[in-house]
Amino acid sequence: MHFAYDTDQDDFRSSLRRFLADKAPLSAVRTAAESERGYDADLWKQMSTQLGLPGLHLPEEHGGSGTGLLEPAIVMEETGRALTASPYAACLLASLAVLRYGTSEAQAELLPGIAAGDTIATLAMTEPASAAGVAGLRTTALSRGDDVTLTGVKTLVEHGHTADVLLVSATGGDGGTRLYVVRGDAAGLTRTRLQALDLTRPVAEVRLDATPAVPLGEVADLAPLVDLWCTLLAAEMVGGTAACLDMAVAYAKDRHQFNRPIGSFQAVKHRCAEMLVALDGARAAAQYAAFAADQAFTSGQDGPELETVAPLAKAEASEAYTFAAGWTIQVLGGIGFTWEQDAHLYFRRAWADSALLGTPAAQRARLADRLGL
Amino acid sequence: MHFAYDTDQDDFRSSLRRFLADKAPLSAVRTAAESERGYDADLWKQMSTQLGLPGLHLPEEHGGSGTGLLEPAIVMEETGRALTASPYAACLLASLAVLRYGTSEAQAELLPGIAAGDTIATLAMTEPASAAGVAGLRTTALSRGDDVTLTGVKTLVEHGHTADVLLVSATGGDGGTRLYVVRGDAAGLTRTRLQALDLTRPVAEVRLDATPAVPLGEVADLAPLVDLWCTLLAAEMVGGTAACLDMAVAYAKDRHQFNRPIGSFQAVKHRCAEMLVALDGARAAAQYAAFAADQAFTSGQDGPELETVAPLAKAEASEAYTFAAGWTIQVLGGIGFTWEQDAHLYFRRAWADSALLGTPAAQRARLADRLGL
Amino acid sequence: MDVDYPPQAEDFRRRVRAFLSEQLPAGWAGMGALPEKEREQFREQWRRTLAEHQMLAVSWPKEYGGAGLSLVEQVVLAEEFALAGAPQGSENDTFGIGMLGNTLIHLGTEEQKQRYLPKILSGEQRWCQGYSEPDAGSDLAGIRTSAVLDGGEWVINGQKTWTSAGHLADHIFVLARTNPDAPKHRGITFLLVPMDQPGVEVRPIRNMAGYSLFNEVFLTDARTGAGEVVGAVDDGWRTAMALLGFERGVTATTDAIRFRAELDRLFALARERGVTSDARIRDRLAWCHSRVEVMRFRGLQALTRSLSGQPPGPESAISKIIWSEYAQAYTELAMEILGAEALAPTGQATGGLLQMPEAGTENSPLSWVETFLAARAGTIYAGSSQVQRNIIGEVLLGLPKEPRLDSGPFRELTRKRG
Amino acid sequence: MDVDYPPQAEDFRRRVRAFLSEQLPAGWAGMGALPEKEREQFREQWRRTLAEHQMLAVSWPKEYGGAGLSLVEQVVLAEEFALAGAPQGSENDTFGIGMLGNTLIHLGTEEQKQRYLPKILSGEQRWCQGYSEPDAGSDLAGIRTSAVLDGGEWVINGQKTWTSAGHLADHIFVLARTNPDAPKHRGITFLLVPMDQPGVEVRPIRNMAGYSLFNEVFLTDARTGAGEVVGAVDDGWRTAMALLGFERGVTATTDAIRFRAELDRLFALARERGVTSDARIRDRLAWCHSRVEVMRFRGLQALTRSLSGQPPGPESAISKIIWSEYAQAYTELAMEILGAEALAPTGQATGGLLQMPEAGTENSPLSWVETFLAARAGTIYAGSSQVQRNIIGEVLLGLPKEPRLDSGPFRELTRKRG
Repeated sequence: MHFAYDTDQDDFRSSLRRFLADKAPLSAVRTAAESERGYDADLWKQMSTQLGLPGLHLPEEHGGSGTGLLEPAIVMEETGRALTASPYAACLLASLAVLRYGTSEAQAELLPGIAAGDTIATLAMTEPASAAGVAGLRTTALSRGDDVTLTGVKTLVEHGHTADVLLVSATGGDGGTRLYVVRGDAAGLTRTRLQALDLTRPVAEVRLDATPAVPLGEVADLAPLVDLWCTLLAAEMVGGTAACLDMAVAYAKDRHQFNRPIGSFQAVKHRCAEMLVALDGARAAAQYAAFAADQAFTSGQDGPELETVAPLAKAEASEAYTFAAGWTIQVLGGIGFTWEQDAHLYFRRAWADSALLGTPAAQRARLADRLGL
Repeated sequence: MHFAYDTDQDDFRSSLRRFLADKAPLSAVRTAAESERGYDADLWKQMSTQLGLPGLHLPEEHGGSGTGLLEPAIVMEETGRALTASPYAACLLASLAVLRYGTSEAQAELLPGIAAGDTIATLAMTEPASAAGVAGLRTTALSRGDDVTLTGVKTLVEHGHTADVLLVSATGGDGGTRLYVVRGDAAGLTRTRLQALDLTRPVAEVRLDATPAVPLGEVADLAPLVDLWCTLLAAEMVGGTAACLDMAVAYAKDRHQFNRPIGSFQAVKHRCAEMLVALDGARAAAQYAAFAADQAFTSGQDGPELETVAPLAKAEASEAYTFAAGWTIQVLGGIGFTWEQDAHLYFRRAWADSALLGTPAAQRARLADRLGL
Repeated sequence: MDVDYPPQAEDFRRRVRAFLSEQLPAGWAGMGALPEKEREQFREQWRRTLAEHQMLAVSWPKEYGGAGLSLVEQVVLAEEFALAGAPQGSENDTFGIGMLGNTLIHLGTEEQKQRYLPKILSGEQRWCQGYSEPDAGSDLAGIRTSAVLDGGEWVINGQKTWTSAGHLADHIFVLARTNPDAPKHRGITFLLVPMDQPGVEVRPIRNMAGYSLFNEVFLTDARTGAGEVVGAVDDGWRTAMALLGFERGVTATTDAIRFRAELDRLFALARERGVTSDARIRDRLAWCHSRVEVMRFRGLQALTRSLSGQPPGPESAISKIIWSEYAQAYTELAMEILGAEALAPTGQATGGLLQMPEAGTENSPLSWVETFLAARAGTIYAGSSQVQRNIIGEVLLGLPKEPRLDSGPFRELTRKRG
Repeated sequence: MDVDYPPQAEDFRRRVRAFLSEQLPAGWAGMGALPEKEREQFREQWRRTLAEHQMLAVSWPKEYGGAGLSLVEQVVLAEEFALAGAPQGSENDTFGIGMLGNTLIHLGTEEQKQRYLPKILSGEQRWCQGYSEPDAGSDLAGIRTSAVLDGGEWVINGQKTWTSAGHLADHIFVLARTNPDAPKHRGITFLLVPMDQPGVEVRPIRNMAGYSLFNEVFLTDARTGAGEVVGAVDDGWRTAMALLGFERGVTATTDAIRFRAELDRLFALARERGVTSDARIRDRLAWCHSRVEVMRFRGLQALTRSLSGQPPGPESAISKIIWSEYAQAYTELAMEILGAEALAPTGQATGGLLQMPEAGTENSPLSWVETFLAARAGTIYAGSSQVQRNIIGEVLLGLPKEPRLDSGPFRELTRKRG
């Protein structure tokens, strides 16, 4: 019984937090996010080579460190807290897809580059007017002999405008859904960065017009990947929620009105307390989801638990984060509503993460299904 | 343009409020409610003969005063505020049914007694496991020549264990739904007062076993009657909400903790403010619903407006009342949770009224239907 | 009860409608339907049209060039303009006509009225408001901007913030501390200050939706005449509060119309996205409808009160809570309906908005996301929800105040910059 | 990470299970399934069985007759008893064993331990708690009950309230003011008082659900020995707070089990009523499941902390908020599911409950309505939600306190009876 991160993991978290505070304060995040690429390539290089983040969970044979998923969950939480503009989450999800669905050839081809931070990989599963990318798939894969081409439109592809490798979901001639590997420089690929709600995470539309592709592996049920994604997003949102609460509390201690710190007024104090209650519950749920995901990942066996815990954690974290981000703006008052203040960056991320893969209501609908209701 | 009660109506309200405060304080309400009958017959006599309440809206030819429905809405609000244990609401609804659906013979037979307060009449529409009594009707009417008998079970019949006249909904041999007049002393009638959530309004189960009955009138759409009922319940709930707020505010001013009145703490003050916001909105909605009902009643023409405003007002008033009643208990703290303190009487009424004819969610579902969503 | 407007108001409504149909361009669909670059030009020209037809300073008495309309007529006008999607003036008119003009009419000297009102009306002077400061938000009386008399002029130093339309203004009314030895509410003076002087610098504030709707105004030895005081010296708090009373005006009665138009858009969005059969969405849409109806009913109550001669009072705090919290709720529902579409919202932008898009704006995901972002400010500006709940609790319910730590001379308050 | 219990805890679990299956009556379905009149008799006999098998004072060291269980073992025991629907003792044991016993073990004199602990364990003494007063609720330190030394005895006068199981008790631990000239927290003494004396009168308080779970205790020249003080004279606040620390105990780790059983009942109710296809109901049921899971996850965190030697701390304020607000939410959902059935609820009653029905209670509308009513008290007793939010804000987040108006000698506070 040890339902907590261990000392090494805590140390890792602390050093990562210091690293991000030092190298990527929010001022730097803004600069990076506003750049054409949408992230700071130098920072990414340090995250990759110095900290080895993208390869943490990858097998040593592919240049990784062979941890489970708890360390990636910590990275998600800390980058979520710092709003780090980096392709970490995109690469993490893509690499999990490669590990899960990829042939050994595909793994050997793709994972070392991802582990080293040299290959920016991303999932392209969402299509216009579909949330999770699993249902209503319209992108088709056409096979001619060994050659496969994809045609369709993907959207909300994280770092899609710069990624070296895109893992694109499509329906093949056999009616089965697979992920396909598409190179960033492939023919017939049009990539456009989109104006996004979340300013600190670039997303793109990717149009494929008879674009050459290679199947990542066999026909795949993508639902477990979505569960992993929800789990990792929950961790990210917990980090963001904590950052909001820190911001609100610091301001409430410092800001005086009526010759008192505003945090001494119950209207503010009790709202901050409610934020902590929400955070605490969301953190427990995200931690358990990470634990369940890690168990499945390290054992190679899907347990039934993640099926319910992943949407649960995503919903809890979404509601905690949107609540905390909204109230942080309220506690900060006028300045909370300005572009220069950072609260809205969190507010945007909170709502974007909540909508991604399905709102809390959509998550609870999935949960109800899975509970047999 | 005068969207307010007029001076006469305000005076009527004031004198009624004084009357009830004087003759029926909550201590008397408890005594009356605990009695076998469930109301104070002497008080009812005064309400009938001295104030003429049950006949207010009835035609003068039947012994009434010929007002519209605004005065009854005032009575509902004030008796709701005082939690008066009386058959007023039952008689009001029954008389509206007689006016709307009854033949002129039935009106002449029933209304003078109701107007005088001599006849306790009540609607018996709800059946076990049905909410509004319109859908899923199982009580049947069997005609043999001119004789009609009813067989079935009704529940939640207000004052059903003592009423002189019950208006029972049933399906006839022609498949149409009618209301039928059943005398309290009819054969085959078994009436049992039920243990109720709401302690201050007695309800009964009424079993009909080949019970003689007389059709009130022709086949009827009972939905407009339900809308009127919702409208009048909304008025009643606004009165109760106001009483809760008064109770909470008075206590918050008087009760000291930490050497301060607890109402000076924002945790209490802001909650009281939210109660007033909820009350104010509910009052406006209930007032408009009463206005729309009055327009339809006095013109004899159903307007489309009441169809949406009635469920809306019921839902708004329910949510205001349950919110205010719950928070009043919280503001009162420990004593708010005791039997001797009156807050729970309101809390029970709030939840009972909210469930009656459909919860706020059910009301909004009706509203959505009627808005063409 | 009777919810029909008085006959003369309906007469007036017909006149307003006739005016609008005559004067608005053919095929008018609202400001939002105009190309963005044409909007300012249209607004200028439209303001002149309004002025020519006595449709501008509708709340002023005729003797000062106003329309001398009753509150009901003002409401009718606001309703018809809202329905037509036509602006009622420029943004500076809110401050010049609605606030300062009415304040001068009630509290100004005859000389001030003669001097300022015609220029406000003609558009020659554009006013903005210098109330809030970085350290004086909810605690407005905590202002630190100082004014001292020097050679027959006030010399003003300090910083104002949240000044709407300040970049378009050439005059500002300023609350300044003129007696720091008095308790905080007692040493404030209400000053009229020209902005075309070196000591006044305006810097835009970009809001979280990316638009600049507010400004900071830096006052560095800014000067104005010794007589440019409305009300008495050191008694500016009274003037300031009177001015805020005019802010309340007719909004409670027109909230419903504006939010109804928004709700129509939301219903259309829900239908387009095919989500009206979802019981949760239906429930929330019906709830939104209910809230907008409550605004309408409360508007009828307010109008009835005003017809019987009662000015709007502290119950406007309830209206503020209702609309500003509703604004967050219905835009959050829009986000729920949009789902993943909100992540990279497309279509027409709003061009910046305080509450809701201009009439005629496309029912686009982007317009909803921007409205959603803008809604966060509603519970903060013009008195935060927390301040409103204090007002409701203390003024309307008579609950006791918090212990005060800010009595005594302002100078001695150990205040701290936030 | 690892959520498996330590092997020795699982060994202990097997022993507890064996004990329960051996000792519980055949076909045991929980207290709620017993006829109401048999329950008290069963509870008495069961308590003796527990005592015989060292399953009673599980948190006490063995040297005092306790079971000397680690917190994990206490949790295992609580889990297994909850799953089996078996009580862990009498209601007075909560106070005698859980609170006072542990307090004496930590702060009592050796003589007090020898004198009281065996009798508490044997059931010879039944304790209750004399903390709250009519004027001292959230402000517990505002107690006015006085104790003065007179002829080698304390003479106590005052009124205590919300005394659970007071009518079953023969001893009470009392907070009394012994020095009114000290500040309010500094002049309080923690006294042990026998109740079988003329100066002690117990009157039941009927709660809003109609059951008497609490009492008032009137102390009129009640007496106890001069040495019956736990901790130092005038330093009883420290003792009182230490005792409340023991109250926290293992509940955070077992909330999930108890609420899971309730949620199973709610799911069954929803299925029976055929409402699980309603998207709103599904959403709320899934939300309830999520909240109970959060309690489970937080329980695992708490257990992990305790295994590493950290005692429960102020984070228990978060647990209190979570379960007490959840208790209102899920019972409100039950009311929604019941609809009109809640108006005249039928079936088995609960017999009175602090939080939830005894295991084995029929899934009846009446049991739900009573649980719903009982849930209102959860946000009030054992520190209201408002008090918990103060603790969370001030202790966990470090936010500044309100201005204090109650410092200085207690005698001089201008207090007013509420």
